[in-house]
Amino acid sequence: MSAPVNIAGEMPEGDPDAREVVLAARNVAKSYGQVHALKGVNFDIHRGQVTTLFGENGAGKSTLMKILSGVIQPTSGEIILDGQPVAFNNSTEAREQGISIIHQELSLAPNLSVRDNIFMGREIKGPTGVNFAEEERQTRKLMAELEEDIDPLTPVEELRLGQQQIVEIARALSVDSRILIMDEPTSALSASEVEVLFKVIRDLTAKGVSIVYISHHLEEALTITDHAVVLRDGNMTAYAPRAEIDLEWIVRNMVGENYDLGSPPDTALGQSALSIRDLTVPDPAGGFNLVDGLSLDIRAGEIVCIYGLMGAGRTELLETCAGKLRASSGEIVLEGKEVSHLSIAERIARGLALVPEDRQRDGLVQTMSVGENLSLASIASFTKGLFTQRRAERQLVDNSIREVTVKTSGPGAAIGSLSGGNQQKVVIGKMLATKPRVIMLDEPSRGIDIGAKAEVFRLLSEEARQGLAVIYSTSEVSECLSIAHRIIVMHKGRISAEFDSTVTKEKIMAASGESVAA
Amino acid sequence: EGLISIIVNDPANPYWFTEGEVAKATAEELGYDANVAAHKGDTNSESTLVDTAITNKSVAIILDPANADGSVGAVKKAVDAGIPVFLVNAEINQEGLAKAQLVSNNAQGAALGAQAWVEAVGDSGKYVELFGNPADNNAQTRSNGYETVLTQYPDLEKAGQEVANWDRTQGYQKAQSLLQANPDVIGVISGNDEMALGAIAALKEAGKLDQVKVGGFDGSPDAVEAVKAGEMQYTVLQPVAVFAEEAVRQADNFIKTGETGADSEKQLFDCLLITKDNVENYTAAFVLEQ
Amino acid sequence: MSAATTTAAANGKKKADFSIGRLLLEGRAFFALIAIIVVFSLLSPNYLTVSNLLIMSSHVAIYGILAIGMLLVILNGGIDLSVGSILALAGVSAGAMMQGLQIEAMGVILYPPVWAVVVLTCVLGALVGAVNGVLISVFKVPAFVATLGVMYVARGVALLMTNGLTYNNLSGRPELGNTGFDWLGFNRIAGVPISVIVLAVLAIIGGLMLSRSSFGRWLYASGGNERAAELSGVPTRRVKITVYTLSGMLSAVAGLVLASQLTSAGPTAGVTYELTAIAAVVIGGAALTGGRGTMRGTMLGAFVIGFLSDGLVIIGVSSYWQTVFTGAVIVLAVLLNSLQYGRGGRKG
Amino acid sequence: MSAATTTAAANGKKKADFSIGRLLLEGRAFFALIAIIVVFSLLSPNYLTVSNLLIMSSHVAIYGILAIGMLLVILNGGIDLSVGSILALAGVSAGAMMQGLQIEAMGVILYPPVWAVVVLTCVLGALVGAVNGVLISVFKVPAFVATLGVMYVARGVALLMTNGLTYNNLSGRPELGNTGFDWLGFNRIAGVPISVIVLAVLAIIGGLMLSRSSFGRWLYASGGNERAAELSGVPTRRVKITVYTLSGMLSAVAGLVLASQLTSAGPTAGVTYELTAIAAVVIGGAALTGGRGTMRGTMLGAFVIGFLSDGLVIIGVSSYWQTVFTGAVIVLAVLLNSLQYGRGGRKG
Ligand SMILES: Nc1ncnc2c1ncn2[C@@H]1O[C@H](COP(=O)(O)OP(=O)(O)OP(=O)(O)O)[C@@H](O)[C@H]1O
Ligand SMILES: Nc1ncnc2c1ncn2[C@@H]1O[C@H](COP(=O)(O)OP(=O)(O)OP(=O)(O)O)[C@@H](O)[C@H]1O
Ligand SMILES: [Mg+2]
Ligand SMILES: [Mg+2]
Repeated sequence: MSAPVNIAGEMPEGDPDAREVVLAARNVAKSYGQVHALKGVNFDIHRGQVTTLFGENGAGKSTLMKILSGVIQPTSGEIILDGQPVAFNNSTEAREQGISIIHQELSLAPNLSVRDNIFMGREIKGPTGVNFAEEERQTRKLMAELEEDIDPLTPVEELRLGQQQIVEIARALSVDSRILIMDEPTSALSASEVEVLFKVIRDLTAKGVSIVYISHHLEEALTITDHAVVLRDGNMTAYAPRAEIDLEWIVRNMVGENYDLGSPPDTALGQSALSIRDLTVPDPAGGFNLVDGLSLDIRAGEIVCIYGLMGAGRTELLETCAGKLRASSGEIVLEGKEVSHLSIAERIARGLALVPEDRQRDGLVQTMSVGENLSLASIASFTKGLFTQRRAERQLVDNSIREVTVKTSGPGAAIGSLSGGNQQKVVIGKMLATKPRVIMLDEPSRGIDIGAKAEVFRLLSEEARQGLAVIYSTSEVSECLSIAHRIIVMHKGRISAEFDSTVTKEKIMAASGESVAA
Repeated sequence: EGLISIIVNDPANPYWFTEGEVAKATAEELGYDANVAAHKGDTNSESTLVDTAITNKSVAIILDPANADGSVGAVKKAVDAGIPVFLVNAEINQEGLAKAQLVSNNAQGAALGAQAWVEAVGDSGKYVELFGNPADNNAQTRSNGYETVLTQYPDLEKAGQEVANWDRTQGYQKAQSLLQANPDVIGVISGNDEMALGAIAALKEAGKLDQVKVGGFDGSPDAVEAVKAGEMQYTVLQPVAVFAEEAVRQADNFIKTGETGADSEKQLFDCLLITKDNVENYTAAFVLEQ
Repeated sequence: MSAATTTAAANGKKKADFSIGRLLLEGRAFFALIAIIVVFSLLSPNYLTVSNLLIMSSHVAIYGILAIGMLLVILNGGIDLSVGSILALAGVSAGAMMQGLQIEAMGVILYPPVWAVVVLTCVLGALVGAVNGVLISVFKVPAFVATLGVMYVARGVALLMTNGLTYNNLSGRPELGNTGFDWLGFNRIAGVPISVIVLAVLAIIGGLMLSRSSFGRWLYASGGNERAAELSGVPTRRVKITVYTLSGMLSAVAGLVLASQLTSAGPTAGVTYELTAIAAVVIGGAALTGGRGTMRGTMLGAFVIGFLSDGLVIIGVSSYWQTVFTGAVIVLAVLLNSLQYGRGGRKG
Repeated sequence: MSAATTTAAANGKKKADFSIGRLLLEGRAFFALIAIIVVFSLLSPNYLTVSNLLIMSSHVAIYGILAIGMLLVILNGGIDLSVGSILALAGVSAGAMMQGLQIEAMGVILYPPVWAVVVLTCVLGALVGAVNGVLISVFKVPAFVATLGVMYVARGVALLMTNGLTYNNLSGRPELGNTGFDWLGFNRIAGVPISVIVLAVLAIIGGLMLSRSSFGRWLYASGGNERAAELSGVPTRRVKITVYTLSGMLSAVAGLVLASQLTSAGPTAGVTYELTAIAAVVIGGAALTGGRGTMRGTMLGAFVIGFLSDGLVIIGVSSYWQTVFTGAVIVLAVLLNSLQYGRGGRKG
């Protein structure tokens, strides 16, 4: 993995040009104990332009951004604002200098309303305490700007993930900042929402605001960027202005080799593995059905991709199959046997496994080691009588680590020490260790870098070759056109179209009810 | 005839249980309604209970005060509301508020007990003392009473004293620790029966009940059983049944005549010694036929 | 994107605008209180009288004041087990000051005036609370443990200060100019006991602070998601120390009120009051996980507990049954609340 | 992907392989215990004797048994305030059975043999615990509140059962064939009190269950992240009900041990023991947020508390200072533990 460093453009060095460069990092390093997240990075933010930061998981992108926005302090190196060295002790100080950030992880208080979240920490004061009316008015204005129909008084916990991300963006916009850092702002947004965001970004840059943009959606990022910087392993490995970069350039610099999400494995499809018939899942709040009379058949060895917009009901469909949610009607038949009445554990035992959407919340037990997480779903297989068998467990864990190629110092390592992609592989490995017949993956590529993504897909297509039926959902069209034999498009709880692997992106997007603007 | 509110400490102790029951029975016999409530040693709940007694328009309050100093306010409140208060079992440090304070003579009882204890244990050796709840005056009074008698025997050495808060479990554990610290003790003198029974359990466990003699205070049924069985040397009976009844009768007198019928506010009731010799006379809880 | 189905501000929890409709919807505690009043009024003619309601309210005052502090702490996602001990410590400290402060070096005895005693006692409570806050926010000791430790230490210190005894004479002496302490516990303004007025004033200030001030929003934010609040520039550590300090100070106020009601101060006062205060807050609909709860709910909770236990005494139920009923009411009230927050609830 | 920098198995917390090195590293509680033993041995020649160590251990047994159940509950991310009350309820129930079960309808009095009394009492404790579990897992009442309510109710029922009084005679009668109850509290096997043996056996079973059985794995997983555990096929609801049931059952065992030590059973036994048990678990390094903690740590924690308080008695420290020291040790021990888990700790 040590490809030659490719420097297409000029690396920022020496004194930044204060007219061009608003904020610059010089030789910034950051260590967490033994972990060197950043190893002396130079980074320039250009006035009124969009600088995009690329890099695989754990490359140090978020760390660099947190340093620039004062959330954490660098171990060494300096930050230069308008040609003057500055030091921020906390994010408030940075904000006072006009630097604001949208964090990668949602940082909202779920119990508070949209208005309160946007203005918490910097209240607008009135004569009798906080001026709620003014705050509400400004919130409404922001929501209108972002073309989102959200009432300012709605508690954030009642919003879906994408809307929460919008709130996060709105909060950053509400500070009239000169420098706006966006760390994966679109990971939960639909294509149309991304379009709106990009429009806002263009407006901002026109007004002279500088933007830093981070995303694992490379193509999307390319449409907006003015400068691209690639981080790798805590070092800056490449820099180029927009004119000189393309997808291939980014990927080459990020992972050192070209990547390919693969193509459908040419296996002979077997018997029907999972068959869903007329499945209906009502919304607990009432009104409509999250899954609405949906039927679907998957055969052994087949890979099916489910594409859809946020809220199309993919998560509900998969969680119902796994047993987490209850269907109001319909059948779920696994290899000829009805499983709707079984518990999650029983379904896993029968060979139906789910890799959940949110790995932090639903996938990993943070207090347990890598090995314990990997073996969690298959405890029964190494339990004899009353006790678990150490050796059998060790073997299972070692096999899993090898099979899904988790990069870790050993099974005893803390789960939090792994990078996002490797954490995702642990979740997948955990479910594969149960020796499933059908595996369902809900957005397996969310938040992981392109290299890890390719590895996950390679793994899935290998498993399919062994006869495993695979269903995965995704919100990125490019991921549909990779290993899937069949592409299902969901819209409002129903299947709105079904394609084979030769379909075009445009057709898929049209079927999902998405406006094909890009 | 009206309601008499009876407020006792904690009916989970047979002593106070009897106090409440006897008072209630007497009041009902005299034609009153009666409520028994418990403050469990907390002056705030005591004050709350007095308030409810006022709300309920009680004609008299029989109160076992929670704290010699802390209960003054509660009594004052009742008196200000025009309700006569009769204190039983424990005193408050102010006279002229309650119509009567009927208490057992703790000092006399302690002296009685200490004498019996010396008789049983002998006049030389090491002993330990279990002390009641220090917030309760009676704990100190009894301890002082023991001290007065036992210091007359120069060869008796007090090797340790522990607070066990009138409680059997604490008495057990503290006694075990005291025995560890002083393996050669020959006697345990206790501020009440519950702690003494705890000490007896500890001695039984250590197999030392033969060497170490235990004396109690209160005259509770459990202790009397232990005296009968020869496990406890003696217990000092507080005539709680007597003064609880007397308090209600004086209240009745006062309601009807404006006089309690007693000479003074403070009335001391002498304690009686229960040993193996007279244990057969113990006919009901806290009642010793003379 | 028409899927934006916003169920509106169903639990608009920080609205100051008072509305009967919302009260009915929101407050199971409100129904519980009504039910309690109705039942006991039927069972005893003495229950529903102005004088009894005032007396009961003055009993509620103690728990209520503690519950205000507890609410702040619980909104922050913490818990404060030390309130009962601080109450006792404050009481005996006030008692000691009323008896005169002996200054060894100068050989004089100072008799501070009552207002000074009150202020010093509140400062003491705030200091002990601040110790809690520092242990929790700076040394990262879990709130349960830190306040448990302080609970023991404060109780022990209170006992040591008085050697287990109770201060009786708190009325001061006219010639020393320090009279007036019992005013707090005994007097009435327009027929309403001072303690009830103190409770009302503190609850209103607290309620306004929660709903109108930036501090209130910081508190809800850091209770809901501490990291997010911190990243948004909320001084979470300061908020945390402040809530424990306020809780300590309010415990001291409760201790002063109690001492003046009883005209005495003992070191064993307030044992297990922390549980009562927590119960009041939780019955009032606050979540122990933080970020959710209102002052109004907490006050209702305190009144539910107070009116229930006094009612049981008034109708003459045995103290054992009182224990059983208290437990059952706590579980029932919270059961209803849990149903309200629904399945999505976080673990508690 | 070479950035996968793993900080190694720093907190290899569930390894059963005993190693002094790890013990030293891991267990601040261990140091605390050593320090306590050394200090008191210097202060009193009677402290470090076999007989005193055994006696102190038999005191620890009560808290220790409660702490085992509490550890399970805390690992699950919950808390159980009802253990002290269940202990009392179990004690008086056993006492009642030893006095004879009156079956009204048939007009007979049954004298169950001691083993039956023990079994029935454990079943009773388990049932009360199961009520906790159902309230918490099915009705989603927060653990703190559910067990607080059950704490009051169980205490009230225990008081009602005996009318407040204590059962004194638990030795049974030879002619009825129900003797042997005091064996539990009085006898010794190879010089070791039965209660200590019971504690050791339960701790070993519990430790094995935690480290070696699938149930243990489920427990750690559902305490660490309940949602993830559920989706991995862990029967989280069953786990939850089971831990509260076990905690109830262990409280009943503690009640039996206490009753047989005292040869009497009273309804006021065990007040505030829940706090001691929680303190033991937390001193032993468990996190109140769930998922972290070991049986060994908990036992060390129980011994720290027990050996400290007995030591203070042996050297004759006043009971007030005992209170102060207990609080200080709780905070100190946990402060060290907090430093161990470091700044990243979640709110507690
Ligand atoms: N608080 C922390 N303590 C220890 N290590 C950390 C901490 N924060 C980040 N790291 C490590 O620093 C490295 C860089 O992390 P960073 O979050 O900056 O990556 P990233 O490029 O943003 O990745 P991603 O694309 O997954 O968001 C990683 O190896 C990570 O494990
Ligand atoms: N038919 C519908 N009408 C209105 N709103 C709907 C409808 N179906 C779903 N929703 C909304 O969308 C949410 C479902 O989102 P869900 O996460 O299941 O979708 P998804 O396709 O998995 O999207 P994601 O990409 O976020 O995983 C529900 O909470 C609901 O509010
Ligand atoms: Mg990142
Ligand atoms: Mg989804």
